[in-house]
Amino acid sequence: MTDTVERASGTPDEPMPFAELGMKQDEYDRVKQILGRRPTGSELAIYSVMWSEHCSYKSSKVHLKQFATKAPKSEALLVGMGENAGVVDIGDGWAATFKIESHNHPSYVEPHQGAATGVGGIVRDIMSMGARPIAVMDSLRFGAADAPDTRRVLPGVVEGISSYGNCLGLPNIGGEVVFDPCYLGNPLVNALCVGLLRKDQIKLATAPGPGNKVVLFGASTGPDGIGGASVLASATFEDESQAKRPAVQVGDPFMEKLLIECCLELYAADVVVGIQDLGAAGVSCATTELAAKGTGGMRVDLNLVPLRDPSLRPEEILMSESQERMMAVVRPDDIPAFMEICAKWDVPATVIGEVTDTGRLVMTWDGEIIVDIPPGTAADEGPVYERPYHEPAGQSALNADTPDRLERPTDLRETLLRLLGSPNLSSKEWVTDQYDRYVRSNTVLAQPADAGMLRISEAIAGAEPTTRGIALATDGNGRYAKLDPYAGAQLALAEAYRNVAVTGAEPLAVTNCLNFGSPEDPEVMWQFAEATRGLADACRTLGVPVTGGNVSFYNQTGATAVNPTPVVGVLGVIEDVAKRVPTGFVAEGLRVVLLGDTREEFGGSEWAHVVHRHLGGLPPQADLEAEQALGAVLVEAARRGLLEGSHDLSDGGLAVALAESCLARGVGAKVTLSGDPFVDLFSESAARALVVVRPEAYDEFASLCGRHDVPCYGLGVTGGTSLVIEDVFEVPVEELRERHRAVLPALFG
Amino acid sequence: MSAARVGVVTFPGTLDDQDAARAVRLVGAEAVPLWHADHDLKGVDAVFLPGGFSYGDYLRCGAISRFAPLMDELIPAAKAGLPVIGTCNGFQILCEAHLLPGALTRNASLHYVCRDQRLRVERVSTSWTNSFAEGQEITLPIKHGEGRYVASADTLAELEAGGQVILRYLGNPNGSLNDIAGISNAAGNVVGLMPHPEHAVEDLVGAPSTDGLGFFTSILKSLVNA
Amino acid sequence: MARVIVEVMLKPEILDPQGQAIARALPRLGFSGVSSVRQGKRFEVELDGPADAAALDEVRKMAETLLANTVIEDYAVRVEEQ
Amino acid sequence: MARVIVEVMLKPEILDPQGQAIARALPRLGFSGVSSVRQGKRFEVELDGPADAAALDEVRKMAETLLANTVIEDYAVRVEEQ
Ligand SMILES: Nc1ncnc2c1ncn2[C@@H]1O[C@H](COP(=O)(O)OP(=O)(O)O)[C@@H](O)[C@H]1O
Ligand SMILES: [Mg+2]
Repeated sequence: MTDTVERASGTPDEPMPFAELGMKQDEYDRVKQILGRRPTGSELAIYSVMWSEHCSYKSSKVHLKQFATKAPKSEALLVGMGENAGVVDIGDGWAATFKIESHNHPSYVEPHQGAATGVGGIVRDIMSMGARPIAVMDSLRFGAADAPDTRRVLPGVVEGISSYGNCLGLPNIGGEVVFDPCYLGNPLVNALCVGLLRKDQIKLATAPGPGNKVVLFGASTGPDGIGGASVLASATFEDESQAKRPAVQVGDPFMEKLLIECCLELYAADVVVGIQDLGAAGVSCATTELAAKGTGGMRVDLNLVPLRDPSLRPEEILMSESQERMMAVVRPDDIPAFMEICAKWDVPATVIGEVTDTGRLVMTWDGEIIVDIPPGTAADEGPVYERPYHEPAGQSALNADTPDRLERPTDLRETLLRLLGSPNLSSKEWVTDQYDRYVRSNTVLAQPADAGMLRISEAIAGAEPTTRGIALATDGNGRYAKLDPYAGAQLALAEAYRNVAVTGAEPLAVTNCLNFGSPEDPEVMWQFAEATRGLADACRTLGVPVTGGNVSFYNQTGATAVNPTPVVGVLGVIEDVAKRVPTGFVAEGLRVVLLGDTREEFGGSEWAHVVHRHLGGLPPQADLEAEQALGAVLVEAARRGLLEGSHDLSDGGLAVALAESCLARGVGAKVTLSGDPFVDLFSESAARALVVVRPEAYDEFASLCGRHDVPCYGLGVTGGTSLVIEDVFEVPVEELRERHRAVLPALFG
Repeated sequence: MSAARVGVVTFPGTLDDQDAARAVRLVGAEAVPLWHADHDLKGVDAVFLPGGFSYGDYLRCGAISRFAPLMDELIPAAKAGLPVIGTCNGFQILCEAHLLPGALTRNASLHYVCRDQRLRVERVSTSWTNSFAEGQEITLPIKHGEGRYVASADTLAELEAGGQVILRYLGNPNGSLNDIAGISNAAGNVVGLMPHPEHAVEDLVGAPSTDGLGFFTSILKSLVNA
Repeated sequence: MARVIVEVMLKPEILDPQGQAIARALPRLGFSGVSSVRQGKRFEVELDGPADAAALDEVRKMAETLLANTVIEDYAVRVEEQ
Repeated sequence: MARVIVEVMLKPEILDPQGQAIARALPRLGFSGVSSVRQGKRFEVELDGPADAAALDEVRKMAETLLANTVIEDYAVRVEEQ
């Protein structure tokens, strides 16, 4: 029997399985209070998903607010947080939209499909802003590289990202692969997508205009990811046992590719009033959010939703997370044109309802009303928690256990080779070779560059020519954040900012994916509060606003949370892509210059991790003023054509940066150190970069550095086939390459 | 004389069509978009079947695309001498359509592979390779999961004897028989290759090489001489 | 020497995009009368010895751990009638 | 309504890297006694009507032209015993 509004009004005391759906008693009571009666099964389905942590951000909201309240003034920000993705002005009438999102848990259950649908989801977010998706990135964290389960998870995740992203025709222009035992039972799979649009073409998730039609288009709706809804459909209202409901969603990248082209043609034809992608919470989310932001009302006939499995109940349709679906609001007169474009692309489309001005979201099933709610109460007025937090019990002991007690190496050559041959610092070609980085022919920089870069002049056919390009980098260091989440989040931002700047692009805006354990654990909540505070403060100092992002809680195995892992993505703009700075030592006879100061900073370092399995002390200092000055020098120098190549310093310090710079084109270098060689080579002080300049440009470059107070040290000169550290060691580039390359193939085949 | 008109085909799931069209324009020819569902070659002088995942590469790469209405026009035209090139998915479609012999199967490594690949041009007497020198070594990107060329022993022998192997891998990335990266039909007007010349035509973007330009200048040359 | 066949299909509730794409293409190719297509895998496993109960048990374990991804796939094992 | 099965396997002379990779992995996973594995495809084709001779003919044509690439693959068509 269907649980109608009428029936609900007549059976106020009927017990509802709200707890099974993850809802607390007081949350359920609030629903009753809003409705003035008990909710129907379908209404409960809607509220339970919309008020879930994932959709409502109920534990994180109070902290995320800082991104807005502390946001630096930025004229570039066209659409800020709260929409599907932020939009920034990148000049010449162009805008970019970008966002990073997690798909951690699904990727553990079924690595291939979990990661694939993660890419699919973030791409639809970008599409829903009115943009053409133009590239993806992936930021990945796994358990120890040699752990048996990593051998299951990593190849599947990479294959999933590869098969889905490649099939969409989106170049993969960067990312990260990090190993740490803390992620063994809970890998992190964060996918980023960036899209491009004309400034005046932004689309929003809104449903204005009573009488406008609501169109569901794309894949049909199946029983995907509705374990929870089955509780409702079977346990309570259905006696006969339901067919099995899978927890795993399977993606159809081909359908998504058709959706992309279809949407772009719909936008070009101007037949879309509002649009929303269907992600988590599917139809529930799309209808409540569209209605809430529009004229406030919508009527939907759920029987009209095209189903892959005809046995689905309305509660399940509402909660289904079937992929590759979009919902649009369309003027009645435009419906024929809309349908014709969908047909051209073989994309099924169905009118399932219309916009009203009643202030109510009303849904029917078999002619009876099963949902009648004020949509804003589900979409925007979810519960908000001020979760208690306190510093973890072991935090001060952890900080007191500094790397000072660790034995320093005597053989620095071997130390370098050991680091380069460790999974975290090894070549990621085994991964990136599986990603198409060339498709669409706009890729200016991709692996192994510090940031991915795209030209935008030709990203959209027929657009006005411009010399502009965008650069993107993602970074995050869970070890740093574990030692000090405030500084750790700032260091993640600083690294991404620096990675963008070393290519010559000016950092402009920030997206972030905050991967943490359970918010109900006060110690985790402290990490979260510290990290968001750190990130918001750093964004203000660096003058780059957060435009959007994603929070992923409950990343833990049993009671043990993963290292707090804020992953930060930075988008930058370069006025002339032809002036991009390539990575590393690009030619012989260039001066090798180190920018920034080196302190003795080994807390959370790659050296401590690889050689001593040690994590303690404090992370490197996050000196944001120095970071900003460094960025300014790099961007200005690139603009003036002073830089031939560059590379930022991060994990593994100067030694690893030198080695990677040699590996870029197989060009060696001879450098001289001035301080303690071990500290000079392996300390991980932030706000540093390596550049190579023509000898005749050195003076001009040095005076530019002087003007910005950026310390600048001539280390030596490029050339030869070895990396020579005078009076310390010498190692052939080929030997570096063998060590660097051999690691992942040996582990993963 | 008006510019040569090179048709660039788009199937559902085609990805490199814009890249191919850009490369065509770069050498001064006109790129004419051709739509899979039309029975219309729009009177073009030559046809480029670009790479991608037409129909998601579901079933087999190229298997569904070759039944497109446009292919009903293209197949007889190619047999009658129209210059046609297929790269990657386009090559797969040409094999499925039996315009070229053999088939492309899963890479021996079982992984998709995207990298800059060294190649040797083996035959220059085709519509699409006449700008190269025989034996010339070039770099083009490859990006495919199913690029391992296979054919029966007889077919292989015929290809080799007839000089129909136009491009060979130097360092075989996928297990292709005889290191074959590209072939032509006996007449030399239909060419298929796994590498992507359209991603190697500009210094700023794509592979670190502009060796792909040769394929586009070749077709212009053969159209002018035709 | 015996041959055992392992058939692996996506569970019925799991989306099969390949099968769907084929089914959608069929009418255009002039084939009617097909209501749906599902695509799966088929393995021919050649045994050194006979396909006795113990060997079949082994193959079943193999299917469970390696040939099928039981999160999304079902499998069936049968001896090929020679 | 009937279900017809189409089985598609690479011709024996064509290298099957997927099957080989599986066969190579088996000993490592503790499975012995398998001399070779070949991987192919299996299609379940649901017909609107019965699987009579005419319908089977259609499916065979479908297999020949679409489901299998006969340059490298063999196929077999059979009605599923319900
Ligand atoms: N998962 C991934 N996806 C795409 N690109 C990646 C991925 N992991 C690493 N890369 C790319 O490989 C290159 C080297 O990565 P990494 O060693 O992490 O760089 P760095 O040491 O400069 O941070 C970079 O260009 C990076 O963007
Ligand atoms: Mg870097």
